Amino acid sequence: MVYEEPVTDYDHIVENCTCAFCGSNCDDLDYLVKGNHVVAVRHACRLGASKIMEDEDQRLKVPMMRDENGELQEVDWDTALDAAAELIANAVRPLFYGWSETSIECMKKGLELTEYVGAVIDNQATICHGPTVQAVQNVGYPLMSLGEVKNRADMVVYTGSNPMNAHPRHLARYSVFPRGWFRQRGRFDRTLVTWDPKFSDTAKMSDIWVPFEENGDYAFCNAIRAVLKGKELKEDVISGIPKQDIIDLTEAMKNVEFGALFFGLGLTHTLSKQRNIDIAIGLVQDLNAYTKWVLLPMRGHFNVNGFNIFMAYQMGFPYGVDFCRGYPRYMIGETTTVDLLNREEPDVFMVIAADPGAHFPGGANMHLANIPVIQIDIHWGPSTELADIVLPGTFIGVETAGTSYRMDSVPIHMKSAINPPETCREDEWIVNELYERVKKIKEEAK
Amino acid sequence: MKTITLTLKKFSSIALEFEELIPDTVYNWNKEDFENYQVPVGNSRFPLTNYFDIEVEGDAEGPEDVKMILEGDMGRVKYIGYRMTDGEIIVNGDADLQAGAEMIGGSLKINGNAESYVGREMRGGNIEVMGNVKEYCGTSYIGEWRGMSGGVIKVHGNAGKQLADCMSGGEIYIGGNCDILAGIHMTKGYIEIGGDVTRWPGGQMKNGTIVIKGKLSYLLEGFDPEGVFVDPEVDGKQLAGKYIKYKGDVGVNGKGSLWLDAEKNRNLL
Amino acid sequence: MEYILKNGIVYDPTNNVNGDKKDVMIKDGKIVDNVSSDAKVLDVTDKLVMAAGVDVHSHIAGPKLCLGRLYRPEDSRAGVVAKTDITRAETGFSIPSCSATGYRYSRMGYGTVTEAAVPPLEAKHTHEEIMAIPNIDVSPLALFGNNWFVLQFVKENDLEGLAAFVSSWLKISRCYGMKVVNPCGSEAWGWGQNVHGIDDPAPYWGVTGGEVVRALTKVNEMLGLPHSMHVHPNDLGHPGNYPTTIATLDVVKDIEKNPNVLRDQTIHCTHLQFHSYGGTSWRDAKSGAEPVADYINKNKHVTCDVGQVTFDETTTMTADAPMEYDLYKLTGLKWANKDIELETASGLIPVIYSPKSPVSTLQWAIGLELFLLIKDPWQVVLTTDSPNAGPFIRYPRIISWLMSSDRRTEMIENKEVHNWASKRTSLPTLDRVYDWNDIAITTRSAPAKILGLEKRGHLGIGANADVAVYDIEPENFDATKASNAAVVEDVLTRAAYTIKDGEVVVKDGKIVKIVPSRHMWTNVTGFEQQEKKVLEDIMPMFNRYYTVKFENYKVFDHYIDPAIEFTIDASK
Amino acid sequence: MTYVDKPTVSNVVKFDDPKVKKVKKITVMLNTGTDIYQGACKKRGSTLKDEYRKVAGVAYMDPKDMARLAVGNWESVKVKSDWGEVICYAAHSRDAPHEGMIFIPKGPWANVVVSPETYCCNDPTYKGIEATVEKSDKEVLLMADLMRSVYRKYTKNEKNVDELPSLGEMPVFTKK
Repeated sequence: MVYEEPVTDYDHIVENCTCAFCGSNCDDLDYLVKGNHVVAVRHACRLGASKIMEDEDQRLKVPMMRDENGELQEVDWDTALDAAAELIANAVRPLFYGWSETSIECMKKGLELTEYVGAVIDNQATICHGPTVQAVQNVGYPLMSLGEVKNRADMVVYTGSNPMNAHPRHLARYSVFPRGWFRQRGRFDRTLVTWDPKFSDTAKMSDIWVPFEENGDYAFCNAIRAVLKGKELKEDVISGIPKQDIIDLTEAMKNVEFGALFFGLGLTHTLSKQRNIDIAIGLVQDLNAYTKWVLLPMRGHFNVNGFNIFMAYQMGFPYGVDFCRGYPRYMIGETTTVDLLNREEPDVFMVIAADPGAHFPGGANMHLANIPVIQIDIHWGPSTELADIVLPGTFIGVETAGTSYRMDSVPIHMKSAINPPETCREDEWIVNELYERVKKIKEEAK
Repeated sequence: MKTITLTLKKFSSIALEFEELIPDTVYNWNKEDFENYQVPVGNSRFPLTNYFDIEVEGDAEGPEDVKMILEGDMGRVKYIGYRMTDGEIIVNGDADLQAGAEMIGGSLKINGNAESYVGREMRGGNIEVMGNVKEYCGTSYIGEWRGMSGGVIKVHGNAGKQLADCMSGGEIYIGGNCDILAGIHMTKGYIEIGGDVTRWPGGQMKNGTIVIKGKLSYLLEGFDPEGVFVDPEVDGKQLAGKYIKYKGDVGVNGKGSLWLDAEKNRNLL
Repeated sequence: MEYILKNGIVYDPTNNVNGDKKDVMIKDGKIVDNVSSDAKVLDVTDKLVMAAGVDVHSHIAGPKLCLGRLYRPEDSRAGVVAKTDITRAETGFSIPSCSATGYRYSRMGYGTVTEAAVPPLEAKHTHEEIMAIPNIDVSPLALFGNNWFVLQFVKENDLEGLAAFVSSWLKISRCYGMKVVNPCGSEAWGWGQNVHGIDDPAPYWGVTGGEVVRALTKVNEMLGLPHSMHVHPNDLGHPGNYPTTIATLDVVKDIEKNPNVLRDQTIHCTHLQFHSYGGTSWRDAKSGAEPVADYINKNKHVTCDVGQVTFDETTTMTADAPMEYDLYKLTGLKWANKDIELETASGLIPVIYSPKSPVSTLQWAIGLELFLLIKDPWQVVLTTDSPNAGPFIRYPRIISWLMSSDRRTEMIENKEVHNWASKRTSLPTLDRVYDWNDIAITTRSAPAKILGLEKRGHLGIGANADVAVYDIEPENFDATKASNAAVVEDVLTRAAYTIKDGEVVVKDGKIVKIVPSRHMWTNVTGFEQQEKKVLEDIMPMFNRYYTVKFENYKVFDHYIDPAIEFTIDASK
Repeated sequence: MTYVDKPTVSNVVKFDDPKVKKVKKITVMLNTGTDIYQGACKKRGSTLKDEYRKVAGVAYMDPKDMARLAVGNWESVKVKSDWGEVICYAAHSRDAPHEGMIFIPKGPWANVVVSPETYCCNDPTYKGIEATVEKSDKEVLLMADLMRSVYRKYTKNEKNVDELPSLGEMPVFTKK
């Protein structure tokens, strides 16, 4: 990598912008703007900066539709919207997936459309922290806002999560390094622990690394809970961890003033999925009998939690909600996206602010090759290669303002700093336009 | 006695929802009623006759006099026997999600495999599956801590993951093998597994009974041995042979009992 | 649009109308004394007519409601209703979805509801939910009792600074008034601890709950906020807590009320039922309603709402987070918790109030005792602290209990409830019944006055045209009969008409129109200099210890559309 | 604007270690997930480019496993599971040692070999998948070519998709 000179050639700075990358939603970014382009970003991590300073080559700028040869052709907005509305209006099992990288304001329109046509609406939680939500529903959810950790925590545990790669500023801004009211020496006042089979970049900088074996999460937490209840462990090594280490760790966790457990997809994606979280929550609940402990899932997209919150207050269920019978239905494995695709049920798939082409297993994506796919996004990505209609949206938090919810559910209004490309349309406008056009088709059919 | 036979003639990859076609609602339907009936499919309803040949024979005073026979691959027919209180349903083929969910009484027999959620939140009646069941058989609804509370589920084949989550009553018999976390969060009831079990039966169980007649690969730390018993009587059932009894899950102060066949699990003796 | 409601039996206690047969006239969203011949006539002959209901304390919008919905899909499932051409789908029983909340209040004839706990950091969330709730206006109260800045001001005894802080934080969070929950206790919960009584200081800060309540009440009167201090005292739900309750009310007794406000009280004690327990543990717990009611009967600076237990499976949620953990240890049901940096904590847990349970029955009976022992109905308001003691849809059932001592006796004698109702409380000896006028006071007029809402809770000329008509003829109906209790409940659950700002939103118990809910907030003026100075003073602390930028902390205008601004001149 | 040609990886594979027994194929446990290179490239929107295949079409391996297969950094390997097979680059893992385990960052390449089975938990099986790795002489496909080759959505009738000309590193569409 080469050294790059600081950018000095800019017109003005827009301060306190919110990063549209991960669930940390850092709201202290300064954008350096020149001629309606963000030419540099201050305070952002590598991930945030790279997203905000997007690749213009692959920006979706015009509506497109596949022709009879399967090649994408530029069309005007009316043509594309009408075609998409026609597909949606005539679908029997439409599925609207995505939403985690757009604003709550857009989701509102999306939900109205979903309810109107009787579709399934789902977001990225379905392939990331869905199991977390299920565990929360089973056993509870002792969480906090991130400032609680910053101001009070003297022990921070990361498990199944590698924030140095996925949430690079998390440790610096919220959990480990910052000086808090009761932790004035910052990093020196805290013990950082990583439980992870891998010697991840986060494990490398931790005070304690607990390398439990792959798929050993459930039994490991079960053993700690048993020790908390005063039980003598039978085995010498549990999930790859020596008995004494488990006893010492349990003792250490009991004796902190304020502990925080952050967990990621390492827990949700291994063998016992939601049950890993289930038992980790139980563990944190148990620890509260001795001292203060809280936990939080490390949410990925900047508004993935926002969608779950939005759906919960609008319709009582967090994700994977099926309106096909006129009322909302939430049934894990039945009304959720990957299961529906595996079963080859959907007959129209709309993806907005998400990239299943990049993130769904091939076995699930295979069905997208059989049905019409409508894509609303800002960049040409793997999903574009499967899309029949492409509708270019705008960039929330850079070009369009909107509301998002941080991983700890703190709502943040993301402002806009520059104007969107003239040929693009805001996500909210696109979805509303689809809604109006679908309504017109349906009303006329009556 | 009324016999209703629905024979599949067209398979729909979008699932049909059958919760309206249970003995409680159809006992007084004649053939014409079925032919006029529109079955929910996705966000629409289509004539049942698009998918089925229908035969109706005999009369019924109530659901108890009804026998429904579903012929063919019901792999995309959900909610068979949902909330039924009486009568009989026989599936000659595979069944889709939620077969016998929230069932109150009567009997459901599946002469094939069944998808997930067989007998979810079942309160009474009998379910028999001749083949395998997938995940969450006899489970609770997500978030609900009161699961299956009554009735009997008998599976001749294997069961998938997380059998009988939050079970709070009733009996489940699995003839074959069972995957991880059978009886998780269980508070009451009886589970008997004839074959082998992979990992962690009874995780966070508070009470209830799990009997494993095959080999268990991985037992949780939360279970304390209480001795070996010969031909024990467990929940009023006489078991034959030597069994190791465990109590757990201590992590949740559980008082559940886990019985393992001693011969098959000699390593634990 | 003009309306004339013809020949109804009108109860309007504020204007001393007590069951008179008269017409109510509406024009441009207001009650008027004259309408043109174009007015649409709604024949409500002999039917019960009141102002639309006003709820002084409920939990309907915001982060902890949402957490409840998120983690209780089994509750959401319990109230599923399909969409119609007018209404959207509904879900939820104890924690209904936003649209269900609006429809259900509206169907009961309510028009104004107070959301009782808003953490300023997440106020945008509360306002987003209010935007999603139709048909009722919402007055949100911001949480101040465990705020670090407040603790700091109280510690330094800087009332001027505290007043400026409150005034600017109401603007920032766009809230209507102040709420205090378990003062200093929720801060102690930051370390997994609690405080006990009003003289037990918060760890580190060294400030007590009593000092916080006193300081904030003084500030409330200094600024002349429309509503008074709204307090959830320490020790909620603990047997033997009633002395703490009385001490909390007494600690502000000498504070003089601001002369410019409509209300009479300086302190409103919420869900008093949870704070009126005698005994020392759940083994020997008994009612403490008598001493508490006695104090209120002697002291006009106090009002209260009850938090009546309704015997349902519900969800408790409160900023009193340590109490929720105690409850978790008792029941073992799934426990959620949400601590908010520098501001507050909160906890949630599902609860089953069963008439077979001694504790639930004791709580039920204490609530009714308070209703019946507090003599002046203007001092006691009907709430369930929804959803904590029960969902708000049970208000009509509570009214049926209040109106019929026969029904209450029947419940006790038929053993519908546990015998603790008779053994541990004085309920069986209380034969007082509420009449329709009392009901109108406790569900409309009193809460409106307590909140300082001049144009609500009554049908005087110039009042908002928020009206409820119920399909019952008060003159031909004996609500005291036990067998009529079910009728009262049924009729009050589905209003014949609910009129909101002059528009019919409910007819025959069905939603016929959707109108957006308005966000009610208080804008204190005349304090700008002090506010500016305070903001400058606290900004270093804000920037260092919050995790959001101040610029992104406040609630922007577009989150409160449409709004009703209550402008207060603090210099007066 | 682009930031990296390819991720920086160390280069300490000891091919001549006498203790390492050479084999043609090894069985491994495959994990997927995010890493910072993949995340930055994906969200910048540079998925058509060479950079994306270098950050997402790569199997991070233990150096001993690489030595056993005699495969060096940025050489091709074939990863095969019950669900499919895909050609990836091999690269030395920063988190090594973890013999018998490989990591492919989430993306279209990993998708080919992970399991769509959710076990009724809505979340597919992205981690802990049994796979084999062997050296390959095929080139790792660019994203668009990979999508075309795997899903064949618009090339259903083509006999040999892999012989079609590459779709390249820039969007392909007809302008109005």
